Amino acid sequence: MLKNFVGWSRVKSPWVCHLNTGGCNGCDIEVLAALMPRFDVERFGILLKGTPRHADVLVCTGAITRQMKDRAVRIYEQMPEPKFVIAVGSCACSGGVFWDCYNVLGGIDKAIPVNAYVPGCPPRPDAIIHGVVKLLGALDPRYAQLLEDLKRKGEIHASGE
Amino acid sequence: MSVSIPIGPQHPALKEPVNLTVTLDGEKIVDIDMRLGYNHRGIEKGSESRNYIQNIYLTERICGICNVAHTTTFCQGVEELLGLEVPKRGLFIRTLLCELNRIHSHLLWLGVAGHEIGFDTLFMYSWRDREIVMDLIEIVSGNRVNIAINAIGGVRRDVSDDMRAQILQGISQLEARSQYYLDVASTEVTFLRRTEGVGKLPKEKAIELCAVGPFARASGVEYDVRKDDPFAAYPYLDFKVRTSDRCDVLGTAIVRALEIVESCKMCRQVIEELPAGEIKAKAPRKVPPGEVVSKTEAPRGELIHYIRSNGTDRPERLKVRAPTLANIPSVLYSLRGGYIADIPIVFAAIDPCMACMDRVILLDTDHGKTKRVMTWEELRQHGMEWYADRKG
Amino acid sequence: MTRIGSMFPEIWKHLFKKRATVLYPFERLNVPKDLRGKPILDEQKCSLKCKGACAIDCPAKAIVMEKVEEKGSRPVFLLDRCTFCGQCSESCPFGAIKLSEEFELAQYDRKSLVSKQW
Amino acid sequence: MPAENEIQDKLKGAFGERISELKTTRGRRVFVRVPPSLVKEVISYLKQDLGMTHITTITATDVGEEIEVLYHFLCRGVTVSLRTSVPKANPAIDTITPIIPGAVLYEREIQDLLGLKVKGHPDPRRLVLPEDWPEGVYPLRKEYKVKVEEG
Repeated sequence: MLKNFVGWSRVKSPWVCHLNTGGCNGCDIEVLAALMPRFDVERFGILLKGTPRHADVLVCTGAITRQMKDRAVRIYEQMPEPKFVIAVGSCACSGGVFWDCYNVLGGIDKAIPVNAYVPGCPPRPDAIIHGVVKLLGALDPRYAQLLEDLKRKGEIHASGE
Repeated sequence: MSVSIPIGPQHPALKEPVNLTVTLDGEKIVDIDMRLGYNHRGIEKGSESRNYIQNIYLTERICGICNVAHTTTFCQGVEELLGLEVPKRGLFIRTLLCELNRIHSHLLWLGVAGHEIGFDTLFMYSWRDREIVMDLIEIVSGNRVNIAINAIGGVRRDVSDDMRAQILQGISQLEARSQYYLDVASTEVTFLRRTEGVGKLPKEKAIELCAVGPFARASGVEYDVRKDDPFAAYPYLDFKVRTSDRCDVLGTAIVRALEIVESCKMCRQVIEELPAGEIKAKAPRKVPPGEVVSKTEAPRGELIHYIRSNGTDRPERLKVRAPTLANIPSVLYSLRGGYIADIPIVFAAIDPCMACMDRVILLDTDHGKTKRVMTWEELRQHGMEWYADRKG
Repeated sequence: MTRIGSMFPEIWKHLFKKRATVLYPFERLNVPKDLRGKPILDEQKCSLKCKGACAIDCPAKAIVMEKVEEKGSRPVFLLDRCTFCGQCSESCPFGAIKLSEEFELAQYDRKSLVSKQW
Repeated sequence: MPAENEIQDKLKGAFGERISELKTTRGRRVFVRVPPSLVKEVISYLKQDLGMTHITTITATDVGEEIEVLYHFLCRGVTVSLRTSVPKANPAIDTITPIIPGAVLYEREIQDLLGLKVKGHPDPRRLVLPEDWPEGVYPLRKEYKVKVEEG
């Protein structure tokens, strides 16, 4: 019984830690804008935490630079176990425009395993929220159900497939 | 006994990776050492393997907040190399977006400054009002943050009439809000107590260390590229360069709030005097050999692009010096002697944009005492040994 | 002159104002007309002859040209690299690429971010 | 363009034929070429007589067998670009930090990215390249080729 309670609480209030691994901070201000009154992800119980030790989800922005690689791995190791990583922005997904720069290694998945990719340069705050809800959908069928019927109603035309 | 504390690349107050190693004597900061390079992506080398059209989008992504300043500088430089005459309407639209970007960047700074001294009400309210200018930017350019509107020879999108009405309506709302924030920034006790007399930078020190932008204007240095070296449509606009002689963080807050009001007026002038006509001149792909120094005023200060072309469609050399890089020696000067609690707000005073600045180190006037800074591995090693013999 | 709580009247006024939050998945934010979203390829207009004018100009190398039974090659968009800048729609001589208003493209893995529309 | 001509005449008057390629490409821009030995003297002259206080940046470019260094100054609203070139065999220039303290960062950068030894620099540590970057490899040199593994 305690197990699914803990699982439930983890899905209902995923605490987020933001990590910029060398990007142009366009996506950082969009992640912050998602926390602001207009989009307000706190409705999903998402809080921005300063330290990775309190976070369930690591929101990564920016392409991995050579200098930042082992720091990112270090921060990833500091997170408690059921941890997820969302790569926000084209740079985080694949290195984006800096694909051939000498100090850039590529997307976040070059350093740490990534669970969800949110393309966009920068993705709109509601695209980031869509990514978070989609990630929660992988954990909790009700969120997946929520996305399904919203798409059927044509609210979200998230094709992408 | 001085203790050296590393403030790591990942820190709640700093949205971007920078590593500050602070040498403390009790609460007072004795010395500060900044190690950057976390954001160094090697853009200048990357720009040599791209043609001019692709370089517009590469320079735009140097910094997410002041990106229209980078593309304006780059396109202006290439147009000068080509000897291309940009139609007046294109210049006016380019200036409109520069000013809208300045409003959005200063409102963003006001919120982050409030957040860093714990004044979250200001953070929430100023960012909610920032959404007004974000919607205006999105209507005109199609993307909230990365305004890809500059092209070589002019502007890619036109401003239609209903956009002009929406912009005027949004600007009047913004003007009222910025007047309100100016009043809050200058009278609210919670804001004053944390920013008055903090991070002192006297005028001659600012001139000697070549500070630029609102941070220098807060110490009375009257230098604004829009006035001294007008570009785009700034010769046709009348505006005042706002300075204050408070020489501290509160000065930067007031200068930035005044600049928002000034930018709103400028946007109104641009919209009313928008000339008809073409928005873009045809530009060849190959650029004749030559070199150019192109300067503009980014929200954080003077931004310079040095472009050298060799006749092919790829630049020979692109040198970018972002405003934050010029402000670092002065912010490190003003940090010394302060308290550790003031580091985030004094550091935020120059509105640091690490993404712009991806190359910097401090002016380390080390008065002869050897302080040893431990790297991560040594620190971890030291920690393990220390615990081992404590348990042992 | 300094006053304490100069933001309280503002907060008090906002108690009775309409809330500023848009409840995103349930309410939709109005998307402006020409938002730069996912690139859409119009097959009739794409003439397969131009040997990738869009791929050459793409700043992020996000367009891969794929052979179409040796009649020529057509672009495939790699959405994880794409920066949605719209340069491909401008440099395509036949106007075959248009940016749609679709921006919710989150996926679990990068393979399903390859958008091959033919 | 009174300011540019005035600056040009003053420089011509003070240094005569030791400086060359004195030209104005457009309003508020002056380019001048100076031999490396004369750099400090011209800069202090600019500072005392022409009221130059602000250095915008230092650009270094690899032009085949020489590295060209451009100092961009700002005096009376005019951007004066001082050009010197240093042989690639032993690229070394002396620092101008005593004259302009704000230039220390830009010298560190050209030292790091192009391997231009700056003599007498107060703090010659590595600037922006990561710690595990091999010694002696300078990315902005023409012979440095970026190897891209398909990601």
